[in-house]
Amino acid sequence: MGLPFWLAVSPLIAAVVVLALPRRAWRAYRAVALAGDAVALALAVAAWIQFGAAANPIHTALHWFTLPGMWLGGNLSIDLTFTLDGLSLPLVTLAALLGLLAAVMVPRGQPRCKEYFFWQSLLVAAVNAVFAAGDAFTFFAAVELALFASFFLLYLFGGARRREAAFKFLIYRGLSSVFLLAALAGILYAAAGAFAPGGVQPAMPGGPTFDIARLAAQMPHLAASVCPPSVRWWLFVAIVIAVFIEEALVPLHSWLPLANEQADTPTNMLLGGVLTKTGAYILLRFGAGMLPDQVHGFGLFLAVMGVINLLYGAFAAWAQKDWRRLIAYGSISHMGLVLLGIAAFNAAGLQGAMFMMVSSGILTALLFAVTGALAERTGTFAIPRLGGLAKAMPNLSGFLLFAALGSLGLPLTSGFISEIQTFIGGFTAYPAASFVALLGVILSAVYLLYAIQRTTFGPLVQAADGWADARPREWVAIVVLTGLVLLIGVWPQLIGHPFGFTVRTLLGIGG
Amino acid sequence: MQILWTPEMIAFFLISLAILACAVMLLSFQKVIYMALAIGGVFIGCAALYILLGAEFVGISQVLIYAGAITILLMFAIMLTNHEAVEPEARWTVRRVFSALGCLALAAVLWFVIRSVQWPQGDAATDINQGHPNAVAIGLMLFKTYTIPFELVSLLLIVALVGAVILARPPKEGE
Amino acid sequence: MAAHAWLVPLLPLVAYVFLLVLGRRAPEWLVAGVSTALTFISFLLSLGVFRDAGQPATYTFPWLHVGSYTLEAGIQVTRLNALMLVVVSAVSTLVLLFSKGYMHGDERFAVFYQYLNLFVFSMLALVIAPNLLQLYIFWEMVGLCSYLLVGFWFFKPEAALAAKKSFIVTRIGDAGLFAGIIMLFLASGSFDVTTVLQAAANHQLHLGWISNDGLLVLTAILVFVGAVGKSAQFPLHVWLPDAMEGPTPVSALIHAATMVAAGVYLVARMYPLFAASQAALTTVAWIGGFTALLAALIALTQRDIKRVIAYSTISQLGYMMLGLGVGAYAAGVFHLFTHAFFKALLFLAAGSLIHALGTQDLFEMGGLRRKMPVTFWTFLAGALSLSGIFPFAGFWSKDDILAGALRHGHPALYAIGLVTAFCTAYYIFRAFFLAFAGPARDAEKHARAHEGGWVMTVPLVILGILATIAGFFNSPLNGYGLGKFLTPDLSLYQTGLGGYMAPERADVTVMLISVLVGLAGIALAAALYARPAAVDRIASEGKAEDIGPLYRLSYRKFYFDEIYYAVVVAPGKFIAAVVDGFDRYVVDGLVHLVRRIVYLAGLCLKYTQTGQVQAYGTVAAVALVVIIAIAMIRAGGVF
Amino acid sequence: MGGAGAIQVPATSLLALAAILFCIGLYGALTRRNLIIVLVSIELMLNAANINLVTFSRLGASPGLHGQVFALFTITVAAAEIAVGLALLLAAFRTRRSTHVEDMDQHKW
Repeated sequence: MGLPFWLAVSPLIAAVVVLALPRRAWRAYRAVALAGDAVALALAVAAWIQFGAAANPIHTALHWFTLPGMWLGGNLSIDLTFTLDGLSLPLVTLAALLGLLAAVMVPRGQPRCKEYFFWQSLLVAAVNAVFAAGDAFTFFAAVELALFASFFLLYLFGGARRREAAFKFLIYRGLSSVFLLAALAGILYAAAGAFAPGGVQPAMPGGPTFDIARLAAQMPHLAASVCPPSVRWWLFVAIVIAVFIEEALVPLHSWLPLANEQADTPTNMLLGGVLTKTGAYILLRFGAGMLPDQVHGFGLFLAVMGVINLLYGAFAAWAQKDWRRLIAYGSISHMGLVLLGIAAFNAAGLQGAMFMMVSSGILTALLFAVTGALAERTGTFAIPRLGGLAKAMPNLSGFLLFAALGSLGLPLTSGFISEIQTFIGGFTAYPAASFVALLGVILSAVYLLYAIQRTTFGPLVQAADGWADARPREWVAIVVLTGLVLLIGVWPQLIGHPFGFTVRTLLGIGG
Repeated sequence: MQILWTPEMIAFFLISLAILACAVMLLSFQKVIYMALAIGGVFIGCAALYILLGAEFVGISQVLIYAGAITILLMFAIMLTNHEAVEPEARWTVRRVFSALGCLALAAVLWFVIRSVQWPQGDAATDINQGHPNAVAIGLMLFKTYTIPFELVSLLLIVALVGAVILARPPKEGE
Repeated sequence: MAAHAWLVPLLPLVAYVFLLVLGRRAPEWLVAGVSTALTFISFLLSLGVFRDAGQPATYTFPWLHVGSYTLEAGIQVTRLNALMLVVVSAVSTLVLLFSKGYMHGDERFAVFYQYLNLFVFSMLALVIAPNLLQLYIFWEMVGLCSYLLVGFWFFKPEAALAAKKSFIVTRIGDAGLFAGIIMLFLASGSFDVTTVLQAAANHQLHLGWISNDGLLVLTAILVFVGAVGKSAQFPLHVWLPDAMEGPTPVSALIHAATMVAAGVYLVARMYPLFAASQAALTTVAWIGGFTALLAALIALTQRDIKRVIAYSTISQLGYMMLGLGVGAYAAGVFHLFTHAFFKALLFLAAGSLIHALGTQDLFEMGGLRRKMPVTFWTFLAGALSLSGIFPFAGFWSKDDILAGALRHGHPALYAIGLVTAFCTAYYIFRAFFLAFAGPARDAEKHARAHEGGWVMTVPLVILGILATIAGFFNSPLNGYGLGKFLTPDLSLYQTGLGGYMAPERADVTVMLISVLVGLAGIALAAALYARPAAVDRIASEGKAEDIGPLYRLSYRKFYFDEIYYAVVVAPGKFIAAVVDGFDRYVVDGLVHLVRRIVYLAGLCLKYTQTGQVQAYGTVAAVALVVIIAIAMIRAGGVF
Repeated sequence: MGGAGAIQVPATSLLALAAILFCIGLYGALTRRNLIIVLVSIELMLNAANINLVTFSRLGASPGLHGQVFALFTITVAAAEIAVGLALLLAAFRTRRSTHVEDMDQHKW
């Protein structure tokens, strides 16, 4: 069992160990959770080295059981497969990193500490597995695990309306799982030739498979006599619906602002940072990777929806009075650009969308970390009740400004490099939509700077007794994320290298 | 259909008439205790039918278990509970109408099914008892082919016995 | 020397990092000393680069691969770039020195210098960017520095609002530039400026969804939109006056001499693109001319000294655009060059006044001639230069533009320019007389007034000298040397750009007219504000009594802020509120409706759970019968 | 004995009898109030099934003793059922003083 396997499993082991620890071993819970997350991160870094310049996908498979060959020309092997390729490597690293930082950010006096670290480690294991999964079965299992781990984090440890938020979250994402399952199973059948108009036609050499790499190699090239376009059409519709919910895209987004508003800071970092990126990942993996013709066919729809999301998110963010809701809508706005990039379906657009996923993940987590730290001192996330914080906490305010600037796409931050690639792609394929999307670029400055001006500038509105500037654990999280934003902004080739391979694979240019 | 009025046929008609009459009485009596008596009639009628069909062992078992044990058990149960109980006047509630219609429809459906099938006539050549007396043949089959189900059924009876005792036992003080 | 041009922006970056490491509590002398010294070395290096500037020299390395294309980063030295390097580093050095005195005692002194150094780095890097992407990156970076410095006194609500406004308004322009750059990239296959301009000049830009000529005009206009935002041209001029909430050295460096001039620089840098599309060039000229006049009219009545100079900056930037737009390329760049010096001078002099008096209101000044002689004389030099009086720097460059407008057949723009020139002379001398002439209107402040230390006066004097003599770089006296110097930049591109070059000979009549108009403006200002008899009238104006509707129109800046609020901001907020309401009540309302329907269904269906086993049995039996019956009917042959 | 030779009674009549008996039993089980009668009605349905089993053992497509054996099993199971059923009835009667089906409704909404 290789590296990707342990990458997903080490936080899981940590979760189990936390459960096995005696009561009231407060320090031990955190230590174990941190250790599990740190091992995962270390493995992710090791994977980068192994991935190297040659871009070898790292692959491990663990056979579980076999469905005997009753149909579709062979046995169906149910495996736990983990593969790190160009697309999953940066995302899994981001997930592992945010998992570690979320554990760091858990406040000292966290109530019900044991349960907390158990669910959190479970969530980290699940999101790691989501991005490391090498077959559709493992992927779906990981998505479900992530769903219920985050549900419990939300349900047990959220704000006053946490139950409502948790159930809304659960029902929405449960619904998306239904469509996802339908799509994944459908792809399995379609690739194996079960939907051939003239009866079953075994199409996969070696029998049906869940393996993503094999499906992606096979699925786009199946003849219409094996997999009719109407089947592809329905599969893609199911994927799109699943993606819209997972990624919180208008009009299926309303779980995200509420969940973000009610969840605590570490959970928000994971929720906003990685969990909402699952949707775009699905669209890239199963949409663009297996049904490229449909992405083309739906291109205009996706582009228009992207622009709508971009503007809708930005306008809604402008009207928000709570930082967490604002960040949530901002992330919706970012995801609109991701959609535009994928819709463009060219090198720049796809790579831009991937960059945007990573960048938005980091920046959202950073914004949550900073606003969470501020709220811990001021006691509120409400923008109208804040003001002049730069005087009392210059460092945190500076980081807040930085995060906002990154989020609005200032050059030399990761946000910019994502934006420009997306727009290069967008202007090639959908110039009109891209022109409208420019309005979003302006609006992002409006809502973020408006909130910044109200929060950190101006006269101080509250008494600032005993407010310490950032504490060590906050420093760690904030500085690491800030550094990453700058690193990607200044040296984009870092993640552009692995992404580039996947982009070329998706577009079928070279190896 | 041409009906041949053989003695067997006449016996069958008489028996079925008795069974159905008892069954209808069962449902139309008001007092519970009479109903128990009517069911005894049904059981005995069925036993006669089995014997007519050449299943002597089953017929005898039916008399022993149903007409004997079960009917008496029912009597006891009635006596131990509310033995004065009368079934109240039947009111034609919606549910009752639906039940009646459903049962009638079921009978109709079953009738149509039964009628539409070409049933095989009894095959004169085969002897289902393989030359043995019926009881011997059944015994052989039970202990050869159906050994394990047979044992399982005995287990079931034990469990039912113990269970019935525990359930029916009055609770001790303080339990 | 060109190969070492990368050192020029690097030194301020070194200073920035050094100050960052030193922290907030570093001693003032060290902070200011290191910054000034390193920037001064940069200035010397730029002089070297300028001396050796010849054919464009480019040095790059790969930055990011996008598909099959590689983005590069690096530097490029052209003649225009070299000139800009000199201007920016020169003004920066002086402003950094001046700030030592002006910001003395501020608790975030070190932070101020950090920001300034970051700005100088970004501005220098912007100037020598070899490709449009890098140019855009630093274009945004200078915008960021401007935001930080305008909001430097963030605890003042006006400063916080002004910072936000400046960033957002310029961002509108930046979005245009962003689109323009991307379309140029897609059309030419490269971000590289030289490649793009060659393609544009040869009419080889091509995109699938637009005609080639349309593309030229569209991209040129989009690039110009960026310039409009940065250079505060109509209709995006509203941010610059508000940006005066920042410390005055910032206004001098960023909002007068360098950053706002970046828009003009951009148009000059991309000149072959504009030249290839006449419509775009005409747009540039008219926007410039209109802005020049509009801003001058607003400046006539302002009472805040920094706002007068700020509107003057907008107006002069309009002049530069006008010059570039009518085809007087060299004149436009030349005006940028001279303007950097005399406008920085005016701002620093104003800063000196503000520092001495603690007020920006002209009507609280007066009679400072004796108290602050250095400021008085240097301000005078700057004002004369701005008014275009022979032989000050502004005369040569402004005259060059006006002559260019006539020469290239734009008499209407020439007339606008003349009117603007008259207004310019009037408002700057109005400010001058209000500040220095007459009696002191605020005795207490007047008593406290004093000249700043050498760190403040030396930059003033140096800039004063430059504002006086800088015009000779491109005068008939040296055969329009600057124009000749810049010409090879454009000759690379094979279009009829020769006509945009320097004139062959001077037009004395035009010069005479300009000077006379300028003098007339000064005379009017003197008549209204310098005569002893005007004291009462000034007092009543100072109390804002009996001002006519035209005066009010000018004083309220033609109500642009109010109009924009009503037309852009308020609808934006309204849409935001509508979207938010839509989200809360319609989207979420639908979700809740679905929830309620399901809940209601449950509420109704629960009554079927009577607990009566026979009822369940009935339903099951009936359903079973129905199912069997259906199965029978489908099978057929039963009934 | 009667194991061999043709039987003159047509299968149709026997099956029809069983069907009618089953329907009567079902009707009783669905409508009678007294739990004992409900149990009795269920026995009626079991008997109807038994008639079928025995009939098919003689008149089915492949005659054999299997039907009779199954009838025996059914009788045994029915005996067990009635025993447990009546025990439950007694227990229920002790707590509720009633043997009416309508009163057993603690699973109402």
